[in-house]
Amino acid sequence: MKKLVSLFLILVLAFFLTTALDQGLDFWHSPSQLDAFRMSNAFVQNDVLGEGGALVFGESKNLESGSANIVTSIVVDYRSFDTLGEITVLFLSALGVGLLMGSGVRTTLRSGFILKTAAKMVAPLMLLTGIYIFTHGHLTPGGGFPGGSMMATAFLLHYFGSDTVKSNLKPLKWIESTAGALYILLGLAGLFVAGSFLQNFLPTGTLGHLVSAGIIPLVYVLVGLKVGSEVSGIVADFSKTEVVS
Amino acid sequence: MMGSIIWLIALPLLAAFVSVVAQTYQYGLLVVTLLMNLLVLFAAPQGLTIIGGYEPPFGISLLFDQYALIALLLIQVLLLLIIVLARPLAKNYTPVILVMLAGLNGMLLTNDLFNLFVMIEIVSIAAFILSTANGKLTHTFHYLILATVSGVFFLLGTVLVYAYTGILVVQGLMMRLASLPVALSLIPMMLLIFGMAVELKLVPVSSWAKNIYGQANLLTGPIFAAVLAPAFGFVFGRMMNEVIVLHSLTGYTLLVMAISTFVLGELAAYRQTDLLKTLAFSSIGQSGLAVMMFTLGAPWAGILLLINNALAKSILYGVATGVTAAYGNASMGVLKGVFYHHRLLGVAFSLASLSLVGIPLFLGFFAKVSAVMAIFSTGLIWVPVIILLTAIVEGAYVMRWLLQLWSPAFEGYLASKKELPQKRNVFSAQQILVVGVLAVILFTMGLMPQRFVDALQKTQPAMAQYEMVGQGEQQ
Amino acid sequence: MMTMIILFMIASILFAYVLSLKEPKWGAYATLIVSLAGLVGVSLLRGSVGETVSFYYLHFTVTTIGWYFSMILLTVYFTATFFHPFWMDQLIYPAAYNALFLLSLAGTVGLFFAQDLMTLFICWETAVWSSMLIVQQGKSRQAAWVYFVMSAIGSMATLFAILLTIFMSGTTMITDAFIYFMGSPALGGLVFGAFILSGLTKMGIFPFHVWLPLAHGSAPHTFSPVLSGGLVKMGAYIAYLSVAVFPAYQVFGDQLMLQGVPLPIYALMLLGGVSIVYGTLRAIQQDDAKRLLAYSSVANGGYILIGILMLDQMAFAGGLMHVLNHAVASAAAFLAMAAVAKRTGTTKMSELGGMIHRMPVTYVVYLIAIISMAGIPPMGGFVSKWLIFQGLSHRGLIFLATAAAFGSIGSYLYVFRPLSAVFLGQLAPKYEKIKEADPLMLIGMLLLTAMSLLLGIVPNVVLRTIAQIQIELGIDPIMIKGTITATQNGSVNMLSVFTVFGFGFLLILILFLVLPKSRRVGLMDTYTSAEFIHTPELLHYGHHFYAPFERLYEKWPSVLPLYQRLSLKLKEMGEWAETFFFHAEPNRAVFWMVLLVILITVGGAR
Amino acid sequence: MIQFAGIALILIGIYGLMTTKHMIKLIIALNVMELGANIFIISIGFVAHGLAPIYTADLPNQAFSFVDPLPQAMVLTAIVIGFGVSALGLVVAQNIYKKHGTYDLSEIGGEE
Repeated sequence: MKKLVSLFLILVLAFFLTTALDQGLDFWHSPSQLDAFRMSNAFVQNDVLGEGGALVFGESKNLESGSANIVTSIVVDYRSFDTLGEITVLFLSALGVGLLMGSGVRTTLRSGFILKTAAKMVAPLMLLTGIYIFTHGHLTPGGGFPGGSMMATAFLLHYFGSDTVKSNLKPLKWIESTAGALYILLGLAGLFVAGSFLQNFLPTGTLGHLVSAGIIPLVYVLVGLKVGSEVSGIVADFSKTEVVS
Repeated sequence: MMGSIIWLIALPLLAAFVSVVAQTYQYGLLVVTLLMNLLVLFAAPQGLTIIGGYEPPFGISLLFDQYALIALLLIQVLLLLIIVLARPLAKNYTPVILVMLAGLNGMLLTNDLFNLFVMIEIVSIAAFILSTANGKLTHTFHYLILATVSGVFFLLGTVLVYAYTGILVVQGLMMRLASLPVALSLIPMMLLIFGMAVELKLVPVSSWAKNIYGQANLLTGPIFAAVLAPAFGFVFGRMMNEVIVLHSLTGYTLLVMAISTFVLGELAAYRQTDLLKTLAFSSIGQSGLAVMMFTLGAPWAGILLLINNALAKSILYGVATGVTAAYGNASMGVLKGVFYHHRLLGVAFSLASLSLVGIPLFLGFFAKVSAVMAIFSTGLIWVPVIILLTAIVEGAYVMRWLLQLWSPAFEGYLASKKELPQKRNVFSAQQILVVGVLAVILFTMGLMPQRFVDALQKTQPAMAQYEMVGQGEQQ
Repeated sequence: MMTMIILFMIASILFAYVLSLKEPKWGAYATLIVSLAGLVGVSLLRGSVGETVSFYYLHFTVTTIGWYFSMILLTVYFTATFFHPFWMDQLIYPAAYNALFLLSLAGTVGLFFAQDLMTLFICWETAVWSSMLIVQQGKSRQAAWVYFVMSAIGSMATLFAILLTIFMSGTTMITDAFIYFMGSPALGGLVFGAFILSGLTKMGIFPFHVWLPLAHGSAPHTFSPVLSGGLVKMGAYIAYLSVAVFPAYQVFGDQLMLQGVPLPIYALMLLGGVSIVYGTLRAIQQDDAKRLLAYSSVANGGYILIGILMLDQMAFAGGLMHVLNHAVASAAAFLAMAAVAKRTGTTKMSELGGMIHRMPVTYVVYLIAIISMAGIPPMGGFVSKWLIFQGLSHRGLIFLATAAAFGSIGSYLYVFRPLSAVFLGQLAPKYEKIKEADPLMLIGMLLLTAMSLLLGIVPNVVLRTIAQIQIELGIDPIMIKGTITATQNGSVNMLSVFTVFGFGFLLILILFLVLPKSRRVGLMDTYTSAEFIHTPELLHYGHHFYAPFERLYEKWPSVLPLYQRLSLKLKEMGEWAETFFFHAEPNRAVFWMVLLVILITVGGAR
Repeated sequence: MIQFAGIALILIGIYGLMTTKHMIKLIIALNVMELGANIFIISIGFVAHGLAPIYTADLPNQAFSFVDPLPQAMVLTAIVIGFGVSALGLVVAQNIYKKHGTYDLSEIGGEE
């Protein structure tokens, strides 16, 4: 009965919600161009401050954000404050998991031969890929979050695959803490050097080069490290007690 | 530089990240951070602070005006006093409280809708974690599910606002939204309202508050009722002033939700026999009243109500949870006559209850009067009738508790025949001092409404013009 | 002068509190001195009518009526303080009692001198909550709670009226603000009804009387006189404001007129009449002397309300004078009961008897008080009731006059009961050893007795002030000339009445002294055919005093159950709300949210 | 068109939230709802024949039409927040399970 009522309500909602939203978003005809009134236009053109001219990959220099990946330039430069909030959420949830799992007993999962061997071989590669992804976050798809998660996976593979590495997660905490603090300090450096918090105060170089985009790569490295250590911490905390299901 | 308002967010976050590894100094770090924040609040100039070097429509900025100042001041002071009050408990949750502080400050300062969403989520998650301190995880889970659902609603609303207007900046967003056709702005506005409804404890979705507030301890009770509740109230006030365009449909729905929250919350509080539960429902009701004020375009009355409620509830919850912890139970039978042993706490509790009910000579009275006066100017004469009728119910249950808590004597007998609970140790001298300071603050504010009113009235120019229910349709 | 009084009050409240913390008795004496000082200070204000003073956000002004009322209140408070030193050991929180006592005093005095509506309400509520916290220190928490809730019903209605008035008229000054409603009868009717409600609840007008017996009956014995003689009179002041300052007769000018009284006011008067009848009938039934006196306060509140609402030459003067007469008489009666309770520990009439042998002065105090209360010449109560009656019959308000007459006669029944049950008859053995009340208490009581007598002999002292109030209001003043009080129907010279009664009394006294004395028989001096008497009280003739009437009350309707049912209903609604909206289950909350979302989307698609 | 997928997922999630009492399923429903929201957000920035907003050697300047990058940035944040909440929710559920031995909220009843 409850399910039927719910289903009915959902169907009603589906009908009316789609109709209501369809009026403004036009589900059937996507626009062929970015709407002119959206502020993203300025982001795409790297022209928020109104100084830039034409933008050419590999040639334009000293753009305001200087990242070839526009999503990255939004995430780490234009709206870097959101990202700070985002890693704070992650930090918080790692804290919460740690607090709630604090009383648990850490159990070592018994790992088989395949896991052990594969972990030894694959984990370094994954780690490397992760690092690659977040260092190239301003040029290619990806960035700190996927890179960090990848690192975390590598760490976990290593963690599960080896009997010798035991429960010492202290370094993770240190990395997490230091990376977070450095992010804020970087932001504060922007405040002192360039006048506003989290401002990109380093020269942004040439669009498309690895060493470009000012603090963006630095921030992404920090984010990557932080996310990596936090996600590892969360999953490691989860494995503290045996989950019976 | 040093006086930039950004420190209010950067400092707690930095402290939080550091505190994870410096566990011995955690608590000191928290206190120092709060003190520094207070300094920053007084040093920072008012105005727009940009982040990342990009001007408002594009970058994120912080809006620090009189309104934000009041909210921030209230929250820093209360949080400082609460962590001193609940020191042993606060020690375990220091990083969480620090992050929550950053989130609260960010939530009240931010001038960007999406950033607001992020900050709300930070505060919500911190609140989930803090609520586990009650030791009742099913309630935390309940809260978590509801808050997250509403978070998703808020996110969708934000995104739709972006889709329709192309910007996310809070200040002045209302102008853009009001120029949209009703059919377009209705859904995002509805989503934004429901996105805040859970944290505001509005009626159909306030069920979580019953247990989270009703089984609180010395740390969570005051923090939820006196820090988180007013913070979300203030954010809602900002949203009502700058973002949300009310159509008659959303407006009346919101109004009905707010009124029913107030009425049903107080009615449910009336029947409780558990002190903490009573206070929980009272918090729900009061939140409804504040929301009603913001909805009816009387932010000024809403602010007063929020401040009064925050101060009163910090004392009420501080004393109630302390006494409950000491005597083992919050029921009327156990706590009868308990203030016979704890007179100072009793006096503070009485002051707070009288102010909460809105009895003259206390701050709550001026809050109630300004609320009713504000509603008169909207022309809805029946709303004050509801408010005042409900105020009778509210006064009735608060007074019942007050009388029971003070009087150890048997019913029908004079004082000489009394049954006293055995005296237990509730608070240390330092904690009593904190409660006393809170009571003095509340009392002084009530004594000098004039000056207080003058200070608050400066908030008026900074706020946009009042928007009435149904305003959105006039365009 | 006023500023000094206000500052003095605030300082003395703190002083009394601190002093009582040190030693409750000193604090009690402090309240005595402070209230005396307040009495003297306010009496000096008589000459400075029109003087205004602003104290922070409170604004006060001296008016004749305010002066009159606050003198009454201060007298009652002052005489009650004579009892304080002896009761400190019976209180849980003596320091709080003393401080709150003075705070409620300050609140009431402030109320009468309030110049603007906000000050009025603030002082009102201050007096209410401080007195509520005092009542709590008596026998019953429930009583204090009922007192607060009933007061809250009235105050919230009044607050609504006050705020609406301020909002509509744009001014807070009482005299200016109410004039606004001359032009808008509909709104004026609403404001009038809401404003006077607090007066009705405070005076204990039917159906708001439920708190009186409870609160009066279980308040600390020293505070019951203040409640009945003092705080209840605040309601009279509100009634005065809402009919004399609020242009009620003009606002209701186009309503149906009944003998020159507009229907809404007439309805209120009828409520007053019901209160007289109801209060009288219920008072007859009571066993507890304090509850009995409380019901008599209900009845007398009816007289006062009717008198004030008439707003004419005679009944209005009578109503205002009855405020004073009843305050003095009722305070004296309650104080006498307190003195008895101090010695015996009870106020139940069935447990007492024969107190005249041990406490003769208290007996005289009580006797004079009830004579005044019942309106028998030559005491003050007679003059005021007579004036009210004159006014009613002159207007031709026959129902109300009947009710008033009924109340007068009924009051003989109820005031006589405590007299005979408590003071007359045989003394119970356990009270053989008790002594007369302490001299300090006697001073307080005798002051009131003297006032009652004086008011009866020379009522014109007071009526002169009332005449001035009437002149200020622009109505014909009561006619007074020397010792003659005149109305359109006739005149009375209370001095000659007193002389006649005095001669009569002397005659009876002589007869009493000359004629042979009757033999005194002890209570236990009786034949019980070998039965041992366990409960001597049963032998006292005060036991089951009105047994024949008791049957009449068996099916008597009571109002209290209605309120209890209302409270229960509220709790049921709370429970209902809790199950529906506050049920701890995520699914349900999400369901509600979805329902509302559907509501809005469907409404928007329309 | 892709909006439909988002809305459908949101509604499926809500349906789950309205019907199930199993804590893990509730979290899954929440995740489905969040996923739907994320898809919906991405769809806001959709441009017909639009490309990923990254300048590369093949796409050297802004002549090409990119999709809106801002929703993508927002989704990034939303995903991480969703992850954080889910982790917390799961750990809470697990702790409840440890205490009560069941994941079903109706079996636990009102924990007073």
